[in-house]
Amino acid sequence: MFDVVLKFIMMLIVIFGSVFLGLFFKGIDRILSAKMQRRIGPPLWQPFYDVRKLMIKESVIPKGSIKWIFELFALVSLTASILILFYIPILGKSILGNSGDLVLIIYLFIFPGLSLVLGAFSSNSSYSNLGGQRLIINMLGYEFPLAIICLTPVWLVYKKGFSNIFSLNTIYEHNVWGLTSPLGIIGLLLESIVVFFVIAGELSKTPFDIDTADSEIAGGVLAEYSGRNLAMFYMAEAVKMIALASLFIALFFPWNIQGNFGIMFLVYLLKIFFIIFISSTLIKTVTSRFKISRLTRFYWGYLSLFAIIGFLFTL
Amino acid sequence: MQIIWQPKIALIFFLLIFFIIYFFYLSGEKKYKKDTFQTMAYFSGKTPSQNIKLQNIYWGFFEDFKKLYMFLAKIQKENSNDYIFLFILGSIIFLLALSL
Amino acid sequence: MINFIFLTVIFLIIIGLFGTMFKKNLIKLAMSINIISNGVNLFLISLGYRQGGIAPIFTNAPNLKMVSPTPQALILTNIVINLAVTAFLLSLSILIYKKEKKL
Amino acid sequence: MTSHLIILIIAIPLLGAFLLPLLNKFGKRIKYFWLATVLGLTDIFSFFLYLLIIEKGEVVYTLGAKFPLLVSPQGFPIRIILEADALSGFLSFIFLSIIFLIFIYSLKILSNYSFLDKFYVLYLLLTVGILGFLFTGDFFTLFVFYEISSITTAGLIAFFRSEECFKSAFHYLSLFAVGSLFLLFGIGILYSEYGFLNMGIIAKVLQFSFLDKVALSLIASSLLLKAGVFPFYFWKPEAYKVSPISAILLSIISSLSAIYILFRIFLGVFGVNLIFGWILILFSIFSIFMGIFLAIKENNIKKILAYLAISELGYIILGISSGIVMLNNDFGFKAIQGGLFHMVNDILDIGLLFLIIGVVIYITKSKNVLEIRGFGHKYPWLAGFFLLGVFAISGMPPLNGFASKIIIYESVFHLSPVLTIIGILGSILILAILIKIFAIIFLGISPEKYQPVPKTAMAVIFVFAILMISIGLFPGQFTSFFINPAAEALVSQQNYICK
Repeated sequence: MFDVVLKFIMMLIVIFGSVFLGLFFKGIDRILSAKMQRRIGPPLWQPFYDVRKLMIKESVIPKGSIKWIFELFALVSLTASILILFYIPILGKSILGNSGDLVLIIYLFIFPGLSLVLGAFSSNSSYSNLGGQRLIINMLGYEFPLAIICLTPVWLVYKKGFSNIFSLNTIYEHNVWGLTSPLGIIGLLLESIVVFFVIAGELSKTPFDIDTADSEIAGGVLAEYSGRNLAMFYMAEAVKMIALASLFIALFFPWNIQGNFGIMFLVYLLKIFFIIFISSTLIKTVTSRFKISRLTRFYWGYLSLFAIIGFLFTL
Repeated sequence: MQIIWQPKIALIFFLLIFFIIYFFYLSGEKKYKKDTFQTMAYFSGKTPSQNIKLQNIYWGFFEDFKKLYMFLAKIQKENSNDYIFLFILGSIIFLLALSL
Repeated sequence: MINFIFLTVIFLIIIGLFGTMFKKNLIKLAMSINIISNGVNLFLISLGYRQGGIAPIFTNAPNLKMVSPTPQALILTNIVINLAVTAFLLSLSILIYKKEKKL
Repeated sequence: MTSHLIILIIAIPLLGAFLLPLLNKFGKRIKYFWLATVLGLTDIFSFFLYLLIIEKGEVVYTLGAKFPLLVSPQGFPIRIILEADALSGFLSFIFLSIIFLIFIYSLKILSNYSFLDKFYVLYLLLTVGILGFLFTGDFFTLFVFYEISSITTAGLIAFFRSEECFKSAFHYLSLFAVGSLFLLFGIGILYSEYGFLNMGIIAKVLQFSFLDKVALSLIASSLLLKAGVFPFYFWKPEAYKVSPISAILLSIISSLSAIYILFRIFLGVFGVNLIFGWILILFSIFSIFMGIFLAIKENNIKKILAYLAISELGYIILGISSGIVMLNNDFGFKAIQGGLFHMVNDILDIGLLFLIIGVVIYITKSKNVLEIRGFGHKYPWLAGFFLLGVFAISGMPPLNGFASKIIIYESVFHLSPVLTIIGILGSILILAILIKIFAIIFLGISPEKYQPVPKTAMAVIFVFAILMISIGLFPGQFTSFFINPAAEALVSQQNYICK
């Protein structure tokens, strides 16, 4: 009985912790990108104010849209992104580690994007329809390099002959960098560069934000969302940032200094900050948006090319 | 410990999280002014017809594979001569591959 | 002598395949399918051939040498099936002709 | 009585098909009652057969012999023999119960068409064709059942009596006439070398000479044509475009039975050879991508689902053939399990989507369904089930598609990681296509007036959804009871060869 209660408390901690962390890092991200463009930027707690304000505002259901799809998928996107965190080993074993593995996580990452697309299509405005189509194209794009990157550590663990190679715990315990030849190290370096672009793509940050392109289709996917539904998507995107960063920490950057729990958590936060800074803040301010037709070519052409080369190096 | 995909645990946790968030979701504002101008979809320019054509929805995706689609459309015309030709071609390829 | 039969079989099948692949007319197509079927039947018949054997009817068979009966059983069913297929093809081409006025 | 189970399962639908026009004279009620008893009875018999096989192992039945279950003294029967082992028993039970459900579904959906008794005669004959594929013990009955199913499918394609249907029926029948003659030619070659027709004996005496390769390639290409996989998939979109919904579902099931007999011949008769396995893996990869590439461009709903059916078959063949290629380590067996499990999931997923599209066509009575229909407003249940089907096909976690795909991915990874990447990419592309269809049909505004959905159709869709969710949530129990004995039966070659 006791461990059920413990698990329940752990679950509560993870839920509210991930939302808090996500919004916190979103605030840092906005401040840093503002500083990089020589403007002051919003206060640190701006995302929390946004969420509170959204919760108070009216949540409008557009006239032609289907009410239950419109609202259900706002909730589903947040729950799916939080559920991912249950399967990722953050500081040791993951909470549900023994009942799910890497393929499950790749599929769980589709849920938030999918519910965004369904919400956009169901809100019956041509801007959100366009945004939804572009988001699907974006999802089709980044899935290919994502699959290659996630499967290289599995291949390395498989080559070393460990058992149940697909579970994230085994990958997390055996540091991926130690398993390969020097050529493999170069390959993994190449792959970690691709990692940052994939994270930027999955969070649809600037070079890949064809779906919420403010200048072209006025808010795109979330054009018709307001009030608490928009708050759900806002938080889902923040949690997804944390989940993605911690997934790639578990796969590619698992080093950690042995200290008590506090220090290890601090190092973990620093690593997340490092990844989010490069993948979303740096790339966002440096590059500009892709044309739609060039996007697939970039994903399936250059990004997956580098990923495959990296993978071949590790063979 | 062998990883076996247990869907029940995933579903239970999914529902638990869903209820906790739904509990938080209820604290948000529910009312909105029905059938007012507020619920009309946002259009900046001339308001087009309510439904836009979703047929060629993956325009961006096609652009890069235009040549491939042209080729595929060309070889697949719907008459039995082409069907039988493709069938014989396929079985010859199969035989050659098998006899390597 | 045997390979002479196999030559005709191959020849028949190639004509049939040529007919199906390049002839637009539906009736010609049905006919060429018939030709292929006859070619395959000829091939099956030639398998059961015995030197100087007689037709495999059991009444006067005990003293004389019979041709092996199994391929003949196969061909009977194949002819019936081919009849059904050609009949169906021709009735379909009639219906198509009724609607489209050209085959 | 239990000894005659196999032949009864094939004979009862045959009898039912021939008596149907007679009974049609007495009125519609009797016809439906007769059909329900025929299909229900065969379904129950197939379940008893499966139980019989589970406890007594393989069943060999020689037609026409005094003691059908005893193998004649020389050790091999001359007559036509039927064989049923755990795999074919399991598949026949699954297929028959789904055929029974489709029959109940099409009670109302097809009720406003004339010549319905002709439809159900072809329906029953196609079931006989499918069962024939599952239970044949020798090559020539395989050829006869191949012919039966291709003629009946051509008849079903031409059912709507429009000019377009006649043309596609003609194309279908001419193609499959040539296909069946190829099959007969291959069988002739095998007969010329070994003098036997039934598979059990040929498997014992077969040496793998060049002539055998020619025979294998002929037989395999005609069966792949029936299955509609990569090199021979071109006929499927046109055939599915015009045929009625229940006929499409039946031809999907007959494609699966063609895949079953292909692997039965490949493993049982020709034994494990790696070239054939690798060719099939290559074909499955191409059919996954070809199906998706052509589906993205298409605008006719039935054609899109036909292409998706092709890419789902690609997954099944990917699982089974890569399992065969690496049979020596234990992951090969897991891959075959994944492939067979995906066979069952695939019928349910694609079936559910076709059922809902059938209801949409029944309500809108329009040929091109892919205009903005706004069905989500007035038919929330249909929209919900369609979404369920979309998630299941693309393998979203809690549903049955994921349960079988994860087995395939993880066991295929040991062969080469490229296959897993292709699999994951394929399912996200399938998801993208189906989201587009869902958005077009169910979301958006349209002046669609409400028509009540037929009760029977809704009940069958509900049963499909329940089956999918329950298999998705309890994959362990389902595999252990059904799939494991079936996979062992496919793999173990010795008891297949005549004892």
